[in-house]
Amino acid sequence: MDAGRHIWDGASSMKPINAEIIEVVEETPTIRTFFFERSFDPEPGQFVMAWIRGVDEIPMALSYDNAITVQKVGPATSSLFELGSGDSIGIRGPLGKGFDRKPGHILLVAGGVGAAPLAPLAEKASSEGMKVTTLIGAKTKKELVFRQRFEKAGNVLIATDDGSEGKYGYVTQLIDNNKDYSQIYCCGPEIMMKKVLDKVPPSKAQFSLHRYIKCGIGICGACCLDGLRVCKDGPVFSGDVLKKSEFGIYRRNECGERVKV
Amino acid sequence: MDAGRHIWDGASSMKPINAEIIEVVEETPTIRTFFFERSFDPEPGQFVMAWIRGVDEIPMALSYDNAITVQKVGPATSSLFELGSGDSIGIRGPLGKGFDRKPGHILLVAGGVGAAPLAPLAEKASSEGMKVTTLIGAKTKKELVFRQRFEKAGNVLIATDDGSEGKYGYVTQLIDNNKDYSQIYCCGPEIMMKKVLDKVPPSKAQFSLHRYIKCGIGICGACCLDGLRVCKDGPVFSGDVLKKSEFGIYRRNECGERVKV
Amino acid sequence: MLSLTLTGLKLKNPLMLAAGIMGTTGGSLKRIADSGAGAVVTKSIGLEPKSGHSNPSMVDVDCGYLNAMGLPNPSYKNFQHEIDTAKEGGVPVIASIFGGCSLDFSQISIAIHADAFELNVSCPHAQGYGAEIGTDPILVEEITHAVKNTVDVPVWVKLTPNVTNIKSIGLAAQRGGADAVVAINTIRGMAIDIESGYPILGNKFGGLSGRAIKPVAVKSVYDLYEALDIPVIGVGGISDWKDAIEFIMAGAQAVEIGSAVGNNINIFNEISSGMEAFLSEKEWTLEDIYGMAHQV
Amino acid sequence: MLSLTLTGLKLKNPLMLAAGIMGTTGGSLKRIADSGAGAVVTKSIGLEPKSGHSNPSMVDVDCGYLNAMGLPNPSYKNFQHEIDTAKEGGVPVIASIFGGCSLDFSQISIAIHADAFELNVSCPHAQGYGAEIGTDPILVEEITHAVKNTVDVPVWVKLTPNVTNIKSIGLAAQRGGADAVVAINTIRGMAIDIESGYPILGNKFGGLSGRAIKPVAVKSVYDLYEALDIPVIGVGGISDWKDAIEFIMAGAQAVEIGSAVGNNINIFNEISSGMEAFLSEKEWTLEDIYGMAHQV
Ligand SMILES: Cc1cc2nc3c(=O)[nH]c(=O)nc-3n(C[C@H](O)[C@H](O)[C@H](O)COP(=O)(O)OP(=O)(O)OC[C@H]3O[C@@H](n4cnc5c(N)ncnc54)[C@H](O)[C@@H]3O)c2cc1C
Ligand SMILES: Cc1cc2nc3c(=O)[nH]c(=O)nc-3n(C[C@H](O)[C@H](O)[C@H](O)COP(=O)(O)OP(=O)(O)OC[C@H]3O[C@@H](n4cnc5c(N)ncnc54)[C@H](O)[C@@H]3O)c2cc1C
Ligand SMILES: Cc1cc2nc3c(=O)[nH]c(=O)nc-3n(C[C@H](O)[C@H](O)[C@H](O)COP(=O)(O)O)c2cc1C
Ligand SMILES: Cc1cc2nc3c(=O)[nH]c(=O)nc-3n(C[C@H](O)[C@H](O)[C@H](O)COP(=O)(O)O)c2cc1C
Ligand code: FES
Ligand code: FES
Repeated sequence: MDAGRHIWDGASSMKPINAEIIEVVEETPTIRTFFFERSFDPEPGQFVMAWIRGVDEIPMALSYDNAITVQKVGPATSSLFELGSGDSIGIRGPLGKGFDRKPGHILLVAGGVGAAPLAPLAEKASSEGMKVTTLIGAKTKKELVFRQRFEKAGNVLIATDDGSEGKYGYVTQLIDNNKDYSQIYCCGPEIMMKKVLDKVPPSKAQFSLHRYIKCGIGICGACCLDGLRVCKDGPVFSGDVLKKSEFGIYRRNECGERVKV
Repeated sequence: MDAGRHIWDGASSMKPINAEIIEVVEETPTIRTFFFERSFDPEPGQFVMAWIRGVDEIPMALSYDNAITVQKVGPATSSLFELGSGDSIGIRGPLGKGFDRKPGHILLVAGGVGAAPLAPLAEKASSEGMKVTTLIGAKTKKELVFRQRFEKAGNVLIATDDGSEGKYGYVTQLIDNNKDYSQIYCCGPEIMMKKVLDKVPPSKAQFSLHRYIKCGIGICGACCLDGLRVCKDGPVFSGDVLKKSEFGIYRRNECGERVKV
Repeated sequence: MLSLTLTGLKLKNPLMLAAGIMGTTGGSLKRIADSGAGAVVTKSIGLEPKSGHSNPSMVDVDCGYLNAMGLPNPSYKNFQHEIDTAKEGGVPVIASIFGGCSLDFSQISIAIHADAFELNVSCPHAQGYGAEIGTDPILVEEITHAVKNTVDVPVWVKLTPNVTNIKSIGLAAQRGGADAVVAINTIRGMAIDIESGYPILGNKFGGLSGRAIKPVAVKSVYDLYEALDIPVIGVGGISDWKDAIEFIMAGAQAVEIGSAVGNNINIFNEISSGMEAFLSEKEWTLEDIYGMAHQV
Repeated sequence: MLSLTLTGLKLKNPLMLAAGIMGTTGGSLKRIADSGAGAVVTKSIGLEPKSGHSNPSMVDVDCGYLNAMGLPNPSYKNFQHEIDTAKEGGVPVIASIFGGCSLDFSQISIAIHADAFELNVSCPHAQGYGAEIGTDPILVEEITHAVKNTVDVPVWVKLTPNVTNIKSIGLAAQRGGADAVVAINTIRGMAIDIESGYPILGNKFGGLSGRAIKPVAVKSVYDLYEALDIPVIGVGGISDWKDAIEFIMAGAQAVEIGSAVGNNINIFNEISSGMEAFLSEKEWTLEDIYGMAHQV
């Protein structure tokens, strides 16, 4: 059915692909995973632009080869929550650069829905024979995401803001400075990631960032953090790079204005 | 130096390529061969569009992997004759479909500069172990083209209009109907090719045609012979196909008007 | 399932050969008809035989072609028998015609018998013809009117995208009585040979066609669909069935295919089976998707 | 060997970052300056903070991109420090600005310090801005004049190709006192998602950029070079050194690069070394090839 296409089609053209939802899993009261009928073959940490037709197109980490895990926060995510099996959305991606996997004993630090890109990393790393320790933080017990996936991949420690599970307090408090991890991987609210950055050796840590994304392909500059494009050079950056940047200090809103983090 | 090009470049884009002339050989008083510094890897019978900048772009068979052999007949060919080693022209190609090589004992029938696409065919066929017999026709002895190339490849018979070499008369008169050639290949003035077609089993004969070429890539339709595009479906056609066509009866001028052959 | 009635003409599918593509000889038009086109449009035909611009007259640029053929044609006086031969293909044959003023257009259209006329007021590289008049709404209306008064078959007007506002030209054609508009002709463009500095085309500049122009054509169709009451026929960069669907969703009742025919003479058959498979899978009809982009 | 003086600005090479590409933050502009650009142009800046059109705001089509960003920008009130940061890159920083009338343009240009201004009267998808005024020669002249009266640095006017005659708009800019024109902004276009019928862009249509539009841009530059006395700056589809050479031969004194930066942030260095190698091999200077296509 594709006859007549020229040699330049395919790889170079990246219109949204139609992705049919085959299953929706409720992970927490505010977070759902949407499974699609097709795999996107991502590297852990890569994301897609999810187009809810007629509404908006928003960035989402791939939490499985064929799924995104979404927290309901506003118009686009709410519209997504109205969709179920048989519905479809448009997907551009996978986009950006994922986590750089280093051998050894790795530490994952997940805050809230920040677990989404980390869970496939945990699975991949453990299947490659690496030792994986995960620290999961959430507001409350019910909001813990992917606990079982992390447990299967290794050791898990938990912190909740209300103490309903694990340690009472922030996930950053679980970081054990005496352990010599080969690499630390982190995703969560920027404030939390900044705290992690301040606590660990920056050259050994990688952070998956959130910035306002428009084009998603490194052209428009909307997502820039100093000169770095979150959509293309990231979303994963090394702590070294972030240390000297505006990370944790301010971000840009849709207009490009600086906003305090 | 080509960085930044996308995946679709290369194969699909066919702007004229700059071809520097490295040698000009005078084959006859009116015919010269222009050798280029680059090979075009043609199948025997394929042609190129030769752009003499500021003048015209004209079709020319490739007489070697890296050469065209040109008869001076009008403005474009005359301008070409003013060029020498170090000059360059633009080349699009190789274009079209060349000769379909069949095993066995083959007969080539060359009229005048029609020898151009046949000489590489003779060489290729003989190198592949086929037996090659060539009939060469020309106005006069001095106008015989590529005699030595054909002799190296096999047996050669000659006819000249003025009897200055070989048989006195037309090359068509040399065709020996008793011989059972596996395939007959012919290029020359259309009138002569028509005579050949009338004399041989059409299904065993292939003819390289001349028609007015504009786009050279099968789009504009300027070169059509009935529904066949000489530039894309040809320039080589089987006698079968030509038998039922306007071949030998009329051709089209630059305006698309029918003109008697 | 792809059949339709377009300005009164019955077509087995909405896929037509565009003007100027293998359209000079009856034999080549018939060949395209035989390979699945719903209708064929001839090369644009004028008053007098014309040999066109000097070569190079076409060049393959990234993602498309530039051409400056210069409207070579044998004139309407030598063209009826080509149309008659084309008719043997069993599909409607539309005569594309051009001229310098409404009198030229009437003179040609009165002498030619075809299933419909397509008025080329949009060729971007022919001095005094085509886009030189097609950018002027008054001329477009006048010429359309003149041909409508002359013939009793449908009259389509082919528009140039090289204007500030294509809707105003489409509206002029509609006022003149056009039965449909066709959008778009090529976009003016140019390529230079960096080895020598020469513009590559003999005419120096020409018209861009092929995949490169598809988004521009889709937008033109979309705009014209909103502005006009008469059907819009889409053309520009179609090279597979998805492209054809996209144009119909934008508001084209049918489409024409040009450049992509060069590398794939069987494209009409391929696109129609692709469209059929898609429509069955979606359980949609041609009517369902017509103008769909305006309804969502 | 690639250095030049462009409207009084000294550039180490004729390769500049186009407006709207990584141009919202000082840091990203500096990054491009550090990777070899001769100058950088900022995102177009307006009167008030603007969040732009809703997403999808960019889509990769065959051979190019469609975008409808909708001129998101933090407004001129929040932009000087970005320019100041960009200046650390050591190359001229040109402020692209937009507005709805000449007063807007003056108000912004008076408040901003930059090495030059580029007036965006050509964005094809922002209601009341950009091409909505850039198709009207009277407005273009008036706006140019107003900014020229306000600032004492060079003023460039960026033109839209979505007009019947780009020369008349270029002439209007020249009459208004422009020091140079920049051609071209994007070409209006559209893409539709055939799975749903939805126009893909949040704004429904947008502007086509990238390789697809190169022949159109080259032709615009060629025409403007013939019509104007002021320099022409070329932009549209440049993605390698050959493209840059082609534009300069067409008559561009310098070029801007947009879409191609996305996949190759090092493109400025690569193009300048490619150009240098080509010019040495040919024993040509930049001056030799400037406008060459008009001399052959
Ligand atoms: C690389 C990346 C990966 C992400 N992965 C996930 C994930 O796996 N799961 C998840 O639940 N969320 C993820 N997000 C965040 C998600 O994109 C936002 O929650 C979503 O866009 C909110 O849209 P809304 O319309 O529902 O809310 P709104 O009310 O529009 O916005 C809520 C918040 O989301 C931000 N936002 C809105 N649009 C965008 C946009 N285009 N780009 C970036 N941020 C935006 C707003 O700035 C605001 O802070 C990711 C963001 C990025 C940049
Ligand atoms: C497929 C093909 C292969 C050819 N191979 C050779 C070859 O190997 N050697 C050779 O000497 N000649 C060859 N020719 C013929 C050659 O193209 C013409 O001799 C040449 O175009 C004459 O150009 P001119 O300006 O010198 O003469 P003109 O005075 O312009 O024309 C002389 C004759 O050449 C024809 N001609 C002119 N332009 C074209 C054109 N664009 N396409 C086709 N014919 C044209 C004219 O119709 C006329 O019959 C070939 C032609 C074709 C179609
Ligand atoms: C070689 C060539 C010749 C053309 N000749 C004509 C013509 O004679 N009349 C006309 O109206 N359009 C002519 N066109 C324009 C096409 O009909 C069509 O509008 C344009 O090429 C866009 O469609 P495409 O991208 O499918 O080629 C020509 C196009 C090409 C490529
Ligand atoms: C994402 C994007 C945003 C743009 N924003 C602007 C802008 O703010 N102001 C402007 O004058 N041009 C803008 N343009 C147009 C470019 O500057 C340039 O004229 C056009 O993209 C053609 O060049 P290219 O093919 O190299 O991208 C934008 C283009 C793109 C792709
Ligand atoms: S969102 Fe456009 S560059 Fe990242
Ligand atoms: S010359 Fe154009 S189709 Fe053959």
